Amino acid sequence: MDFLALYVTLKLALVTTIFLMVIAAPVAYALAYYRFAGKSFLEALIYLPMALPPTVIGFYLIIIMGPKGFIGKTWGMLTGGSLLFTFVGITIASIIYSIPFAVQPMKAAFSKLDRRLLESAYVLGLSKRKTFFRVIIPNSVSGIAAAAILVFLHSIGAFGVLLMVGGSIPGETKVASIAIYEAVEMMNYRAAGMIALSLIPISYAFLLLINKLNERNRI
Amino acid sequence: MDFLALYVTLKLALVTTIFLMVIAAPVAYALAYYRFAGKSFLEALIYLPMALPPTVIGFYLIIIMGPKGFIGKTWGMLTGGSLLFTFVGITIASIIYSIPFAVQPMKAAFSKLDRRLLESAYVLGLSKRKTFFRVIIPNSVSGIAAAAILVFLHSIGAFGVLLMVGGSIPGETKVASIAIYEAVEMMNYRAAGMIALSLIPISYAFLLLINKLNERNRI
Amino acid sequence: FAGEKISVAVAANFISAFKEMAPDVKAKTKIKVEGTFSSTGNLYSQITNGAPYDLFLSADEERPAKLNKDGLAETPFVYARGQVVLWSANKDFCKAKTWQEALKKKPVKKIAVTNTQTSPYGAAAKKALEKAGMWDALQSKLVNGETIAQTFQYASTSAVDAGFCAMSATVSDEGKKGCFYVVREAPEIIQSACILKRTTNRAAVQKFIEFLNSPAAKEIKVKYGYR
Amino acid sequence: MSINVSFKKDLKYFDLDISFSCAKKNMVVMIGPSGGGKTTIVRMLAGLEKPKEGKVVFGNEVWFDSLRHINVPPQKRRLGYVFQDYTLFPHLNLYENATFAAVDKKEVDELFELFRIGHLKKRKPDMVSGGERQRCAICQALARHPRILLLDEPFSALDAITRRGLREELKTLKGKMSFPIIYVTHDIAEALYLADELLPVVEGKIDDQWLQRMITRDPSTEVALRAAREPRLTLVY
Amino acid sequence: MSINVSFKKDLKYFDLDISFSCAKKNMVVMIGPSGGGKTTIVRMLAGLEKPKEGKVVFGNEVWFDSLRHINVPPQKRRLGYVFQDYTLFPHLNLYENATFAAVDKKEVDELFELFRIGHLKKRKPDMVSGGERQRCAICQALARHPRILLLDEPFSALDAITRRGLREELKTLKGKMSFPIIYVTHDIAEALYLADELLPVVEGKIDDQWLQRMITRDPSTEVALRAAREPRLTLVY
Ligand SMILES: Nc1ncnc2c1ncn2[C@@H]1O[C@H](COP(=O)(O)OP(=O)(O)OP(=O)(O)O)[C@@H](O)[C@H]1O
Ligand SMILES: Nc1ncnc2c1ncn2[C@@H]1O[C@H](COP(=O)(O)OP(=O)(O)OP(=O)(O)O)[C@@H](O)[C@H]1O
Ligand SMILES: [Mg+2]
Ligand SMILES: [Mg+2]
Repeated sequence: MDFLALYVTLKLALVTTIFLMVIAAPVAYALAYYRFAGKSFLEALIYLPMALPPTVIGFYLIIIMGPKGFIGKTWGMLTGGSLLFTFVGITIASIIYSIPFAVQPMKAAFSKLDRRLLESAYVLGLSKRKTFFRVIIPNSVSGIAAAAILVFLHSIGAFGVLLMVGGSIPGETKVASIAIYEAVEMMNYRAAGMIALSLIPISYAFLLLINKLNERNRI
Repeated sequence: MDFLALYVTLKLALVTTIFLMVIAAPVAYALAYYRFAGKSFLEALIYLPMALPPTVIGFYLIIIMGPKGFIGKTWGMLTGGSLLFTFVGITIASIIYSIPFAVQPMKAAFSKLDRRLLESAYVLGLSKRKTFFRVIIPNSVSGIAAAAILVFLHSIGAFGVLLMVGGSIPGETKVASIAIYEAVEMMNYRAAGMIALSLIPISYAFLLLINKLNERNRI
Repeated sequence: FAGEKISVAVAANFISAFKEMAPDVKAKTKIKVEGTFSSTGNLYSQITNGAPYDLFLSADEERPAKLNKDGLAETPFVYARGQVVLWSANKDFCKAKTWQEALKKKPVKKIAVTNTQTSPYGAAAKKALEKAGMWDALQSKLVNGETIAQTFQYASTSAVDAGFCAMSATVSDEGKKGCFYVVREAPEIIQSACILKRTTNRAAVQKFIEFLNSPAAKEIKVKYGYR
Repeated sequence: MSINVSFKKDLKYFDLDISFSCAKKNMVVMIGPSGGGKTTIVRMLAGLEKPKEGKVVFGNEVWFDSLRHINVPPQKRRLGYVFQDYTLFPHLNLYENATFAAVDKKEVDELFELFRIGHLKKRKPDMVSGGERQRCAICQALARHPRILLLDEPFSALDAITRRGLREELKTLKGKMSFPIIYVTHDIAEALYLADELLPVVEGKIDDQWLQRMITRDPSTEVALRAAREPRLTLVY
Repeated sequence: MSINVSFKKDLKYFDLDISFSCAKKNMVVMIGPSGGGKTTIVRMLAGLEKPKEGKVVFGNEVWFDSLRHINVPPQKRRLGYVFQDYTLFPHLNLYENATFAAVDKKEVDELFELFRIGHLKKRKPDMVSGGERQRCAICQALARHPRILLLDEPFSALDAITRRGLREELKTLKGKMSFPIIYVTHDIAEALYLADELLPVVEGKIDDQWLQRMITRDPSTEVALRAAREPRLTLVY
């Protein structure tokens, strides 16, 4: 059993989820409350990672994260290291890959909110930023929970993209889904089944946790 | 340019979205409103397709949809045909693969609904079933739109699963993402890029459509 | 025989060659040859679950042999031999005399190899590196591509400095932009094929196999880097 | 049909314990301090909340009986209920709201004229004033031909004149209908004008003294008593 | 600080056109038929809705001026506003709601006692009665030390006794505070008791005749006038 791969998987999924919650919230807010030129276009762009096959995303990510690509070059200048084939690299890839799952449910929750709550907050003197943190976020818990569940699970299942950007390096970028893939390719179906099975309790535990948090905040 | 593959992709994504909306709504309703033994477990099971790598899902789907598998056998008895490598087969695979994306946002929307609306409907004599169609559904439009967007785009990007269950039979099971895969395998990156690019307007058009519908029903 | 059709499961690395052969076969024998392309492992599981293919062109020897042993396929035969090369997008890389020397140069930081357990190309590359006594020393520089096409992608996008690719990659448009060494120390990759017993059109399949062994087919194979 | 009610329920700061009955064509008006349990009583009558103990009998139908474990769901009680916060369906316009469970759509047109919101039919609830919403909620409840009507402060958001007008309409309506009406209000004049029976609810119990104090303390109540042209006041407890 | 207001806005069935002013320590009470535009006026004052034309000057601050394109956002106006439907934040309990924007938390404790909801601090808004919610909303508005107070039917869900009590408290409070209060009510007695100036709003305009008719038509109003111990009524128009 490839425990190292399971550990990397879990770490990746958690880090991705936490980062994406922070990144996606303001984006979802802008999409839910503002009208601006090119908004639908921006939205389509954000959702694009879903519609493209992982191989395509992976291919473009290799290019931009590679030593000649924009992100890769910047990273190289800052740290002197390479981004591809590292844990940081697959984390960035996984974040980009899962953006739509974070943004879409949050946007739905935000835009469903009772306008009067916002008006009340404004009258009480709260700036838009404070209203966001003190009113919108706590009243959108179920949408945020939905986003967290989708992102976490999707990061666990992510495979094609990570395979390309990560290079399957044990302990660093070799996640469980890659281990499963390799087992299948080697016709070792029992091993594949075992790793797949071990993902179930992980996913299940996370799901229970989120549901508990969600219920406590249910309004 | 492989127009046939684009056509199959679009058809698959639409059929999947429509079927999944119908299947997922009652499931999301049960998850949002009822408490029953094993509920978290059922929920985890429903979300499982996200957490597993597509190859694993594809592998198990081949087994159960094959001539010796449960679904495959039943289908064979009913129609005399085989399910694998047919459009119906990849549709079933795509539905199973996208279930979580349909259920999760709908559940979030349903459970966010003002309880007083339901009480009002009950007092007005509406059965639970009628309340579902006449009150819950129309007041959860944005959540349903979120689900439709996620499912549609995810079906377009689906790849690993379809490759395994569908083979790549032109006009039947060869979708755009598989065409991209083949182009990449042949190291023909330009062709791959072209097909990927052509997916953007399709996704964009669908997104605009859903946003329009959503806005018209915005409450 | 007008309007006859056979279905062939083709390992992903052979797509280009296969696609060029199909129209020739059609012209000569009126048989329509339809290909389904995927990884060898994937095709294998499809076949064991009753996929309706007539012929399987594998990327290795192992899986056709296994199908034969399990009674699903006839005796396998070799239809192509591949060769490992060391390819780089950077033409300066090939200025050294041998591939071993090129790899030892300073600026080389990352080298792509295909998964040595799942891919015969990876296994062959490993053998060559072992023969050269470099396998252990290079461990920290190695990056695993999952398929031979992906290894080439790493190299062609300069994500790695060089990669152990298939000869067939060097003849593609992308491949011509770089340079390569033929890695003679790596054993030939033997790709074998087998007729699946479920076929209902054995005569047509036989005709296609005859073509596969003909000089015309040989020419195409060479063009795409096979022997 | 008349209704017989007896309820017990433990609330956090007091225990509710109340029983009363209302004959057909009659109106029981509940009045009492804020937080005294009026809304809770009405919700239990509607079947939206479950009493700890008690019994509700409507005609010869048993709606609730804690001993026999009977609890008819709200759908089957066929009652009209105007919520204190007059919930309308936000996705429907006022007319669609009122016809939502209507027996006869033509009646809704008449009701809308009666309640002076005919010109607002096409508006969504969030585009009209509080009083207009409230009147629509009453039309919605009446249009479904209820067998009993529960009104929880239905005119709280209305000005005195409109309120007086609608109060008259309600009285006329009551004459035409033949069902019991349970009415919650804070307006003592209104209570005295409309009530066949007055039910002062204080901390979950019927409290006659509270009502007496209320009447003697507030001089305008005396006038209200005079003003109510048919002062047929019966106190029940 | 005093406030000077003049507004024009096109509503669907009539055009709103109104101007009035309110000195510091004074209370302007708006009264009028349902749907007449009272809530709309208050919302425009709060900066939640934009008038078509007009001007709002508070002290020497210009809050709104259609000609000079000035429109100070609600956040900067520092006013206390109790909404007609008394919106509280559903994720917070009553105490957290009231201290949400409070200057001094200790004051909130006092306010809760004054408004008799001290025992409900820990409850979420959906676990208390309508009147209790309403009182909490008033505490919330007062606790932030507003420079002007807008109350849109703040006591509509309260019984007469509680209402009379709070009315007195409000009057005492008014004596202590030194800001203008704009008050919307449907209760003519309350209006007469509290108002320094009465503003009858009918179909978007000030309508004196409506008020006269109202007073002569309703006999209880006369008594209410008597009952209001300090009848300092000034009609403004
Ligand atoms: N959902 C609830 N859960 C628990 N307690 C509640 C709930 N709703 C109200 N209460 C409490 O029960 C008591 C009675 O409330 P109820 O709403 O019945 O009063 P009411 O007489 O209708 O008051 P009002 O005139 O203010 O509307 C109050 O003490 C209130 O705080
Ligand atoms: N959001 C809105 N959009 C358009 N029109 C509205 C909106 N809200 C209210 N109206 C209309 O504007 C007019 C004035 O409404 P407003 O809410 O100001 O009345 P009000 O005097 O407060 O009535 P009430 O006493 O019933 O609360 C009414 O005709 C109403 O239908
Ligand atoms: Mg109440
Ligand atoms: Mg109003």
